Amino acid sequence: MSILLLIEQALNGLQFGVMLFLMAAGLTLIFGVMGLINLAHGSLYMIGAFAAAGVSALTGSFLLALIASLAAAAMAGVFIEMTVIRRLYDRDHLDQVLATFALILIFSEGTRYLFGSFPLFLDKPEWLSGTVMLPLGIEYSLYRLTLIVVGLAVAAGLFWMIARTRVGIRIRAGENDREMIGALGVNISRLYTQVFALGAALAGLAGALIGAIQAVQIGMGEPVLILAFVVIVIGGIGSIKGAFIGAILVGLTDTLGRFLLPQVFALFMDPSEATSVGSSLASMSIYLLMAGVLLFRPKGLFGEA
Amino acid sequence: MTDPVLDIRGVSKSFGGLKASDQIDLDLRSGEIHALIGPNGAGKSTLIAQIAGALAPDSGEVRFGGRDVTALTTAARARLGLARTFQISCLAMDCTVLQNAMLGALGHRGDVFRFFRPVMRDKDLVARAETALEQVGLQDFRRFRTAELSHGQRRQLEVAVALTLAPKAFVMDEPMAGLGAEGSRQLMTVLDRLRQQAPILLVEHDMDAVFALADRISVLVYGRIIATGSVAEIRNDPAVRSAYLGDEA
Amino acid sequence: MKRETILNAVILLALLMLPVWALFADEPFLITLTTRAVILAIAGIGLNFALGFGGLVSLGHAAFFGLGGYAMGILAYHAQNYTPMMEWPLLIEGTKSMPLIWLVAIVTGALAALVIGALSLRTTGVYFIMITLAFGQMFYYFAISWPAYGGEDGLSIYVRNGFPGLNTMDPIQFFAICYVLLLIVLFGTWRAARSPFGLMLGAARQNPDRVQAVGQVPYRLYLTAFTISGAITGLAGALFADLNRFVSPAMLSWQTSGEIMVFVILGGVGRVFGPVAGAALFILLEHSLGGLSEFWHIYLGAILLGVVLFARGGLYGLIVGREVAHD
Amino acid sequence: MKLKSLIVGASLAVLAAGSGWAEGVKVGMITTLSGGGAGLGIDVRDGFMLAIKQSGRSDIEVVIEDDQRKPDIAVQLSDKMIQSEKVDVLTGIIWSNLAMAVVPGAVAQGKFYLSPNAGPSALAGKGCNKNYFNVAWQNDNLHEAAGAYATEAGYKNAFILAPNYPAGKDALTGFKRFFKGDLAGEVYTKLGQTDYAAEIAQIRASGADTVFFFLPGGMGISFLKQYADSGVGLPVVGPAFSFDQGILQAVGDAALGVRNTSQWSKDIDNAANKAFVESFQAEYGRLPSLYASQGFDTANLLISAVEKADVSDADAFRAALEAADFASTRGDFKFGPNHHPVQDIYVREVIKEGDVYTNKIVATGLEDHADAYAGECKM
Repeated sequence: MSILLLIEQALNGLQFGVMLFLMAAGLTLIFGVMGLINLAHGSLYMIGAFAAAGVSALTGSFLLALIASLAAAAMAGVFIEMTVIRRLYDRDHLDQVLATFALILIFSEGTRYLFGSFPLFLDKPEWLSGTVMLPLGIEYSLYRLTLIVVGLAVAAGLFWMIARTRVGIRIRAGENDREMIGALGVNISRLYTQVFALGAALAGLAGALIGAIQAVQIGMGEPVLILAFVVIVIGGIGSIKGAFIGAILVGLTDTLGRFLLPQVFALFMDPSEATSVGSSLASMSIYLLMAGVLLFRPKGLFGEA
Repeated sequence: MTDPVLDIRGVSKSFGGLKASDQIDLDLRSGEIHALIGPNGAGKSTLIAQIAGALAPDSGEVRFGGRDVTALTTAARARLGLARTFQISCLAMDCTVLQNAMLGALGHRGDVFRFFRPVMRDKDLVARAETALEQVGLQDFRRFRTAELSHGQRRQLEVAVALTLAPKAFVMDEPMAGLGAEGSRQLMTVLDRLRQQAPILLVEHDMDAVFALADRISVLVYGRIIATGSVAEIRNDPAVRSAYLGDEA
Repeated sequence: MKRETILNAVILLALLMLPVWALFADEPFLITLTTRAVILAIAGIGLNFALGFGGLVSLGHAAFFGLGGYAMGILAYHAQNYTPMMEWPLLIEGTKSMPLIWLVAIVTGALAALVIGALSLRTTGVYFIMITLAFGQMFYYFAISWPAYGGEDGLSIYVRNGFPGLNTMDPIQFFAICYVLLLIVLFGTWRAARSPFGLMLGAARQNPDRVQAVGQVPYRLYLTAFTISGAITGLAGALFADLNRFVSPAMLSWQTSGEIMVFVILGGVGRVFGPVAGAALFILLEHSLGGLSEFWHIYLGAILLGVVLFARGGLYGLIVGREVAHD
Repeated sequence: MKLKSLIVGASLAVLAAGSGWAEGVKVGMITTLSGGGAGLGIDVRDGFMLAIKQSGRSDIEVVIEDDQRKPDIAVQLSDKMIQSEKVDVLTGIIWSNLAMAVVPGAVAQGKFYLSPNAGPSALAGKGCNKNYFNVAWQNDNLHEAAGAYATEAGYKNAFILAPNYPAGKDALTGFKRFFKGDLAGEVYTKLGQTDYAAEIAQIRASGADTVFFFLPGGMGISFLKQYADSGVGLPVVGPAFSFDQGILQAVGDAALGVRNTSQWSKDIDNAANKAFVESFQAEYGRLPSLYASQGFDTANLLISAVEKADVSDADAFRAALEAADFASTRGDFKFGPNHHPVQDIYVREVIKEGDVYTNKIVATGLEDHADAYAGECKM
């Protein structure tokens, strides 16, 4: 194993991590501000990917597809916030889990009703295809590199928005003290809808970006959803910074685990057996990471103790 | 004079730069009601939390019944006989009044991990709970759901639960808060009798109640005890007058 | 109080009469379907012990359900192939005897719940939900990739395990076994809910500070409840595997956890009989909606959403109302 | 909307068949019609029902139920079909794990089972049964053909990957059984994995000269898109599952030129196949897939047996099935001693016909190929 391969794998982990962050940021914001645990976040990711695939098929433009994904997911977000989610804010987590579980069923089968049972086609644009040469002679996919850059840019934008803008101040106020934002004369229910739409749009964007290099199909959201939950729990629920660190940690652990664990086992086992055992352990690695973090920090890395 | 039941020695606790408790010495002797007063933000709740075991002090020790309990949990202190009532009613709201009282009796008796015998048929527990309810005058409400009780009745129930623990000392955090005149009067009668059973450390805002009930008063301001003494001594203490009663007088 | 008792009786009677009628009407599948409802009800009762009585929202109960299933699968697999499970340090043989399998499933479920609970109960709220989910996922992926017992293909047991004096392959006899077990579990749970432990656990759910103030430790109460919950769910898993004569990692998936939770909610959280009503209702819905349309999950989702939003307390809450006092 | 009319069509066919039913045969079809993977079940069902409809027989009644891809639901449905619907023949299951849950119990109760897709090794070897017929393939077959093709094409150093579950392990074992070169790497991925960056980086670094993969469903789509994007560019070989009609359109250009192995292709030159492809397109408005052809063949096998024998005479009916006297879309078709197909397996290449991605046959991978487990089967 060369050091270059290790660096390339670390880049892959980073790319996976920043995309997870787009999902996790919305989840953690929604939890931080509204105290809501939203299982249907994965469905918004799926909606983003399907909208992008649909618009891309019609217009052939990837940028339009991305805009469509943002718009469709945000609209779906606003719609469910105003019809369903809003009624759940003052409920306990159990009700929230169940209601949003129900939303998953509705969204998944509804999408299947509209788009059929077969996966859809969505491809990255011509101008983002191919590979680039990075320093040290690493040949790396241009699209994945773009994902890293876009992901980091969105993360930076989000941090800036929360630290500097008026909406950001309200969001932070909402996290600390719900009565206070009411006292500040902020229209709480509008703020909540906005935050939800923002989270939904981020999930939709992630769905479209990832959809270009993965299968756009029913049920694509749930595996990502579970990973995103692992991310925000590791980072500390409600903390954007935690979500970012958690996402990178999970991305690296998963990618490097898949890569390194079989090789570690191969040192003292038959190769075929080692691949099998190593990859079994790798598929559990992020859950082990999460359990480990929670045992030492029951509120996550950046959660309020 | 006998050893104090509860003895707080040099307890300090800071949050960041804020000294919530600053070298606090306080004791509670048998047969007395010792009132702890002070303006909002003086650190009363922090002190109560440290006495009850919900917060660990940075330094100093809490002694109870002649033994150092600083390292013990809330539950362990409760089992030793330190009964606490809460500032905001802390009851199982979906249970009946009787069941809440039985919780105390059961917790005190200790045989919680029994899964088969219906608890309501446990005559001993029911009797203990009913005695306590009678003491606070809630015997007619035993079958009510706790959530249906009035604010004042919940305060009384808090005291009743504390009673079932057969405590050696009470720590009561603003039991009169939010009670009307009638409610306060009722509860005062109860507390007045109670001090014979076990001494009470009473944190209270209601000055009339404090002056009527307390044998001794300590005044807490900015995390420090600025005075301790009888009702008369405190009324006339110039430091107290300026720091605390000043704005009332 | 009265109405709840009547509803309990109606549900139990309906669950009993349906298969009996089916026996005479020669509709054996109806018996199988009812048996399924009965077994899922036991799983729901298991979860309800933690969720309803202890307020512990576990999204990882599929782990105990699946472990119970695998306890049955592995024991029967070895008995079926005449291979010992373990030869060293002590010889352990497989078995086809139901009571023995149940015992193993209960113990396995309890032990797993004890360990998972001991770790997970250090956290609360959403963290607890998620860490239980994570433990469930670990078991799931382990089962899929562990080749010894079939991995994702699962294990098929060709003949249902035996119970002394009964022919378990006969649907009505197997139903009788499950129904009696349901009654036992219900009775045990009903007593436990009214026991000293039940009282203290209920208080710990509503107000942990109160429990500490009376000298008890909530953590121990929660852990005990979680362990009992795991044991009951494990038993249900063994029965479920026996009903299907098959066990696979699907039993361990997080959707299974979600479904068990749905039974509890449909019926009514914290009601002893709630999960029984919920499981029966779920099977009924699955069966009637499934025939309605290929997209029946939409309707299921809508109904579930309706229950959560507008009918808090589930079926029991709807019919019985909010009466609680039970002395 | 399109789907809906299609369902109506299918149920009409059922009704039409049911009305005249006298002493015919009742078939229970358990297949995946909802949730992820529904596309495969729908294809099998449509292929099957097309054959029934074309036969014009009124003595075959088909009951169709959705297993949601859940083993316990599949078992429940099979109980229902056997106990309540009293079917004679079961069919339809797509996935090996569901087949393992249903088949042993069903055949133990004396029912016939015709598998239109899954062929787990346990049912081909020690667990074979006289009432179990596989009309598709034993799971290893296509992978074996891929191995044989890779050897023939002169590849010396293959990188192979599959998900970490039994079918994935069978796939790699099957490939290795017929591949004579070396392995540059062998990787098991997580079932349902969506990101393959780590694996692709390993492929790039491995020095392999070809890549074999078995990643069914969405996993294959994801892998191919990412592989094409990575610029690794080594030739890829795989079984037909990731290159089939249903999902090729979702993969797009990334699949072009890939060699894949299949026992069926829409350009197999025989009358039955031509008629099938044409009529399927006419009926459902899309090109048939591998799965549709398997459903179609399964139904025709059944019809051929019904024509010869009465299902109540199990031995005669079984003999009629064994004869496999029907015009298969694959050309020659016969059963081996373990009731699994002995058939040619082709190598196809992904091409673009106008706007549609599809396959054409470029070689024959293995001729008259049987499976490796037949010897273990004692019927």
